[in-house]
Amino acid sequence: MSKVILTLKRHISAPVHLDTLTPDRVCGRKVTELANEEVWEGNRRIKIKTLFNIEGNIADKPDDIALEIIGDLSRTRSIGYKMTAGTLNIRGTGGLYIGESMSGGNIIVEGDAGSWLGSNMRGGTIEVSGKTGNFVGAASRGTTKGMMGGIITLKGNAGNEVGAWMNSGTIRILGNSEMAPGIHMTGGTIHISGDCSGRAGAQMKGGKIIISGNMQAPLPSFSFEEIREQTKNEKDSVRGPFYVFSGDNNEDGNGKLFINVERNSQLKWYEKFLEG
Amino acid sequence: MTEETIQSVVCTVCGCCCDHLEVKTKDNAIVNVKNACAMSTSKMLGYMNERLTQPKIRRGDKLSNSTYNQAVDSAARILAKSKSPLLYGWSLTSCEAIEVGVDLAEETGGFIDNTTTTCHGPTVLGVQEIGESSCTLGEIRHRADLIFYWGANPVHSHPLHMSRYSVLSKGRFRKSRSERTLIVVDVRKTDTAKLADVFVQIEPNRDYELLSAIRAAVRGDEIEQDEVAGVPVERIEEIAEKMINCEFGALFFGLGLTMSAGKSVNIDAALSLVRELNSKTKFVIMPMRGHFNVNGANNVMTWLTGYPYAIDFTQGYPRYNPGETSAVDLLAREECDSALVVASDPISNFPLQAAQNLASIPLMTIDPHETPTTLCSDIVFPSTHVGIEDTGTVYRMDGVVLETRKLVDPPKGIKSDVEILRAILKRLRTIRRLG
Amino acid sequence: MTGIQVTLLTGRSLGQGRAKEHGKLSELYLQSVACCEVDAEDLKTIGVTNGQNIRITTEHGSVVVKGIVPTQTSRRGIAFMPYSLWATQISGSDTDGTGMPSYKGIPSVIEAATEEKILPLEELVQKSFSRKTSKKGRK
Amino acid sequence: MMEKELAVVNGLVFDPLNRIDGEKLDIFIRGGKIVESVGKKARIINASGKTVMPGGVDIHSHIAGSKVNSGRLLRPEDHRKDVEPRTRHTYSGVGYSIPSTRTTGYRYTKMGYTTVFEPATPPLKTRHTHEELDATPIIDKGCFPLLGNNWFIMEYLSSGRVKECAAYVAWMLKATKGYAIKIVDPGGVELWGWGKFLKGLDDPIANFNITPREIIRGLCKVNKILNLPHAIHVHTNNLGSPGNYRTTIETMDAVRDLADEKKPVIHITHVQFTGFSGSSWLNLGSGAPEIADYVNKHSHVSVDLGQVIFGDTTTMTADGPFQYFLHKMSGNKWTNGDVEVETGSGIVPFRYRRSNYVNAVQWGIGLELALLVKDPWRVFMTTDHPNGGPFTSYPKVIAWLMSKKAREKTLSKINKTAKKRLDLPSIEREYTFGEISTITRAAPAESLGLKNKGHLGLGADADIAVYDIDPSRTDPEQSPRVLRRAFKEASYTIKTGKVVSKEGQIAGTSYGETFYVESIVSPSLEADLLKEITPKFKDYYTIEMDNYPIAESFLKNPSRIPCKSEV
Repeated sequence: MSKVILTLKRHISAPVHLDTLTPDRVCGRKVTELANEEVWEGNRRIKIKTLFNIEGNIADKPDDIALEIIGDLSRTRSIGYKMTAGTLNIRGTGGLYIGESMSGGNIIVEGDAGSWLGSNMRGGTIEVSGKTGNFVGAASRGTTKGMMGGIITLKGNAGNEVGAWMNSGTIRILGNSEMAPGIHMTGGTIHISGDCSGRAGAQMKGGKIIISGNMQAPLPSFSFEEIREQTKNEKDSVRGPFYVFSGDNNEDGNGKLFINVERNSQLKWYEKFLEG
Repeated sequence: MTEETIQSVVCTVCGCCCDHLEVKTKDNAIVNVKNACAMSTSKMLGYMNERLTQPKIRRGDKLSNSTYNQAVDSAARILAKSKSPLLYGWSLTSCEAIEVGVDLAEETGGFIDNTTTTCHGPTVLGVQEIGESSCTLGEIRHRADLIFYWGANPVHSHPLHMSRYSVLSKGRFRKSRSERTLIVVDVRKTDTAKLADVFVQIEPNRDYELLSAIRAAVRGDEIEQDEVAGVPVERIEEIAEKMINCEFGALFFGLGLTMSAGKSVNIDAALSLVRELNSKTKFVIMPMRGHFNVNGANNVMTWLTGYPYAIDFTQGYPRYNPGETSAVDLLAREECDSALVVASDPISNFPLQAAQNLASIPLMTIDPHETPTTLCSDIVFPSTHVGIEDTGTVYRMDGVVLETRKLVDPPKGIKSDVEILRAILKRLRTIRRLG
Repeated sequence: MTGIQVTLLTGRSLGQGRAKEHGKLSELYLQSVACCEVDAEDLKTIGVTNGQNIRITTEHGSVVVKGIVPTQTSRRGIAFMPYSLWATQISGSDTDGTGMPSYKGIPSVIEAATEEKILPLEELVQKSFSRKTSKKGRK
Repeated sequence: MMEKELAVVNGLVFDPLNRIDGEKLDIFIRGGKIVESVGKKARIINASGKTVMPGGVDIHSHIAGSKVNSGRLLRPEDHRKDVEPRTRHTYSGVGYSIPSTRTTGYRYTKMGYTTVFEPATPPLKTRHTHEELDATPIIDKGCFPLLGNNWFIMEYLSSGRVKECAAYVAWMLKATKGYAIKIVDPGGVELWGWGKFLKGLDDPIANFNITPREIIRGLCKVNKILNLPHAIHVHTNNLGSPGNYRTTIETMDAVRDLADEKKPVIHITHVQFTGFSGSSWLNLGSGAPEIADYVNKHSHVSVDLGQVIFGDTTTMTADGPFQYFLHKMSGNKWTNGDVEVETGSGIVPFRYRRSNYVNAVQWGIGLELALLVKDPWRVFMTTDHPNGGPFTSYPKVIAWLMSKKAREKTLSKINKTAKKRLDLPSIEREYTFGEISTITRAAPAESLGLKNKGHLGLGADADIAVYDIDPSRTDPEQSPRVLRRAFKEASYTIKTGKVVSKEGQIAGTSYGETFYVESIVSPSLEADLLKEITPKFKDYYTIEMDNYPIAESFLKNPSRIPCKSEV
């Protein structure tokens, strides 16, 4: 196992694209080679060493590499792009598109992360300790397949449209979610431990959304089915009880929406549909 | 003393681009305007107010007079130095100017965005997911028997829209108001709502819920809730009936939909509803574009780069992702190191934090008038008025293209946006060549 | 006198549309846009009569404008401001990843400000963008 | 700055219009034209062992206008996978199936194409089309106004006023700076204005008391009256529905009696899409043999292929109802754009799959047509870009036409049932270099009546493509890959006497001409016309009549082609 630590040594004032910083792309190289590699800062090509102090050594196999990037990276883009193996640890504030299109390996963000985290993700795991922006595990503009595999765990709150066009895989949000998680989703599972601002599963065709916290109301295009004591998120079971809705009927959807019973007394009236 | 009356003048205020104005000029000044709305008249008669008369460059705390050559040179030098410049505005100028603007953005390796970003940007994002069943305004005038204004208040924002193109117009198959039904959906009973056959007052930020409820009703699905967004389900079902049973329906929507919670998601729902309706009848949808050439800005940028706004040239080819590459986000994240504003007033229009960042970087502005943005600029270029002092191509909200007319000469020595932008581009290329 | 919670909408008004064409430094513009339409009942609750000044505060900022009873019927709890520099003083820059800030449906508090004055455009620019006068890292 | 003199020497020249079929010849250029000889100082391009052809002429490719741009706007995902960074000599841009305007010009140039026609422009929005054509570098171009659902025209023809109709069309072509009469789903698009569908050639069009057949015949007569250089350019009714090959044959036959000796009077475009036999998607078959048979027996018709290319593309036509149908069938996103008084349009992204029965049959229909139509002067190579596939796939089509082996390779990968139902496997014919030069240059140029295009005779425009392939040494049958590589990227592309690209490197951004026709009708007739349409115009359109016509000065490099009408 080899560890490479990149520590940001100056303020970033323009978008910096770090899509080449993944274990698979740096493996087998000397640290000096990596240091002299060029990336975009705004419209300029700059050497990585002008941004970061680099220490450690680089193994030959991606799986053996642990990349650690430290600093305020909020103006960076695409760290972990198309990553296939190894681990990548971001300490500080992560930027946009962390782990976009990744298919393997692990990314850990110790801090906040920007929007489009894990967009088009195919496999691997991403974990964020702080809060995350919008479009987690979403699809790129115009496409209809977002996250297609892997596991994303957000320990803090998440923004809007988590899992937009999600096709498979798992997203866990331990905090709250803003509007429209699982919009257009066709498969996979989203579990929100906290509250959701609304519109969960908007235009969803398939897949499963579990809300253990509060959500004012499901969309009018969802129909109430039953109350269930518990459900599953992948293997591990999630305790309810839950109001179970199916939808989005507007898309002939057979997605499932689970909303915690105890935390949502305002939905009690749905129980009238249970009689008879 | 020379008097002239000019017919079929194209108005350059809102997205209606009315082209039936009659303008009387006398000694190179506009003295009278016919057929125009209040906004248009105000512009036609007030276009000389608060004009910038000379290029200015900031020295210390003050903007002091300069020349076009000096201003062009300083601007080109700032752009040449910039790692991440933002070129913003474009919806109040001609397509000819916008084309030069895109080349300038590519040459500088910067970002170029137009005012779509803060008006119908979400509409574009919705269209890119769903598509759009639309048409030119004449189709609606001739055929529509059911017309919606949703989150739009044309009486105030597009004063002649109803009489020229929609509910109050006379078409081949719809002769009078009585042959059309007008439904207005808004959070307030606006002056437009007062003219409606049906007014639906909706709770703020609940448009998506109402749209999906109507779609469910159109599909004949049962809605379990008794009311949605403050509207009783019976009412929703009535509306759905009207939509299904019309011969030709048209849904116009405004910023009430694009700016409310959900933004692009609301548009997504509206586009999906209208698409759904086409399996039952004929239905079209159209955004009420605000500025007279914002649609032109979208079109020019699209044919040159593939994308209608929020374009990133920093890596030498067009990238696009509103939310990342759009003006307000770039400024809010403090990612730009200079800005060129053309025919727009972002200091007034952008939220405080974004505007403050804009004011804190080298700011260059091309505009006919003094505005808060010119007050905050380091370099100011006075320019001519397209459609008054200069010709130029503009795109109506439905994509119909018009060539505006030159009515009077510009103030002496004042250059057009095209001339100024070409000069900056030329100077920039020279600076680059000399390295 | 304490304030009340309202939902703030900003948007186009004919007056604003006309005045912006007339000139943004003009008195007409100030009169047409440095104002906020509030339901008559709500105005009464905060102890303001039609035409007196009110302060609007959101999580993004605070501004003083004239409180007026709308010509276009409103309803309680909803306030409307024409697009303008005064309105953007209290709107936020978060676009939810769409590029579009939230100009409508902003939770705000309105309160009486009958003693405070409305900043005219140039003063407001000075106040909000004074950093301009000392652009660091340049010249 | 045009190079003074140029000589392309020792190339093997294929110039069908001048009956030159692979002879080793030198070609001399001065002032952008082909000349007898040049001086000593002329720049020499050694083309020995290479193939020399006139610059390619594309008679039907959707490259500019409101519909194309709506397609670009609709598909960020299409651009993202295919970007063109800027270079010292070129602007940046994007592909893939709907390239930005500059990329379009550059990519055609690299392939050795120098003239391209946008075949469907809504007259009311043609200002937009010209703006995009003017932003498309290097190539010459032109556009065909959509006139098959126009209210004025339907009214003139339903009351039998062909002469007045001709005057109106002449005015239209002048007002829009258009080149030919385009007819799309005649009458059907007007019905689509009400969300309704039209079936047969003799269905009456609601509110207009006319049938598609009458519209086609009427405009065919108008075309002859005005002596327009190209025939009526027709996208038939029922496009994309099983059994529509009959509609295609009926449409061709509807104007048989209007035939004239000189040249075809009707052009059926992207005939693949209207060459379906069978009664449903399940028993869909190829109507190519029947259509080819009719074309072989009747000289009044020409066709172009609309060849399908397997892969992702963006379909876009003025045929609103068809595009809606395609959206329902595919579930893909859909944009519709009806245009008052005149026409409509629709856009749907689409992926043609080898494994898909219908798509595989479509692929076969295009090639069968090309191979079964005997006279290469009346069948032109197109993919109806981007409807069948992007124009950048032309080299593939050339390889399929020239090499049975290439066809068999693809046949072995397509849907098995489709393969069984197609005649294609049993067709032996292989196109020669001369025939390829015919269907990609000479014939389309002749069909468009472009006297100085599509050949290398004295006085012709010096638009030349030099391809790195030696017909005397390569057996096309055996080497499809060599063919594809050669035609993908010309060694040299010369436009009006200037080398504009060399081995895929674009020399710079210049702009070609835009052709439009002006058929002059008698002043009195035109005066009467204006008197009649002026008041109607106000009722019909939402813009003023003064603002409708496009001034010649609006175009970057207009090139007027006058013709004398008979009225």
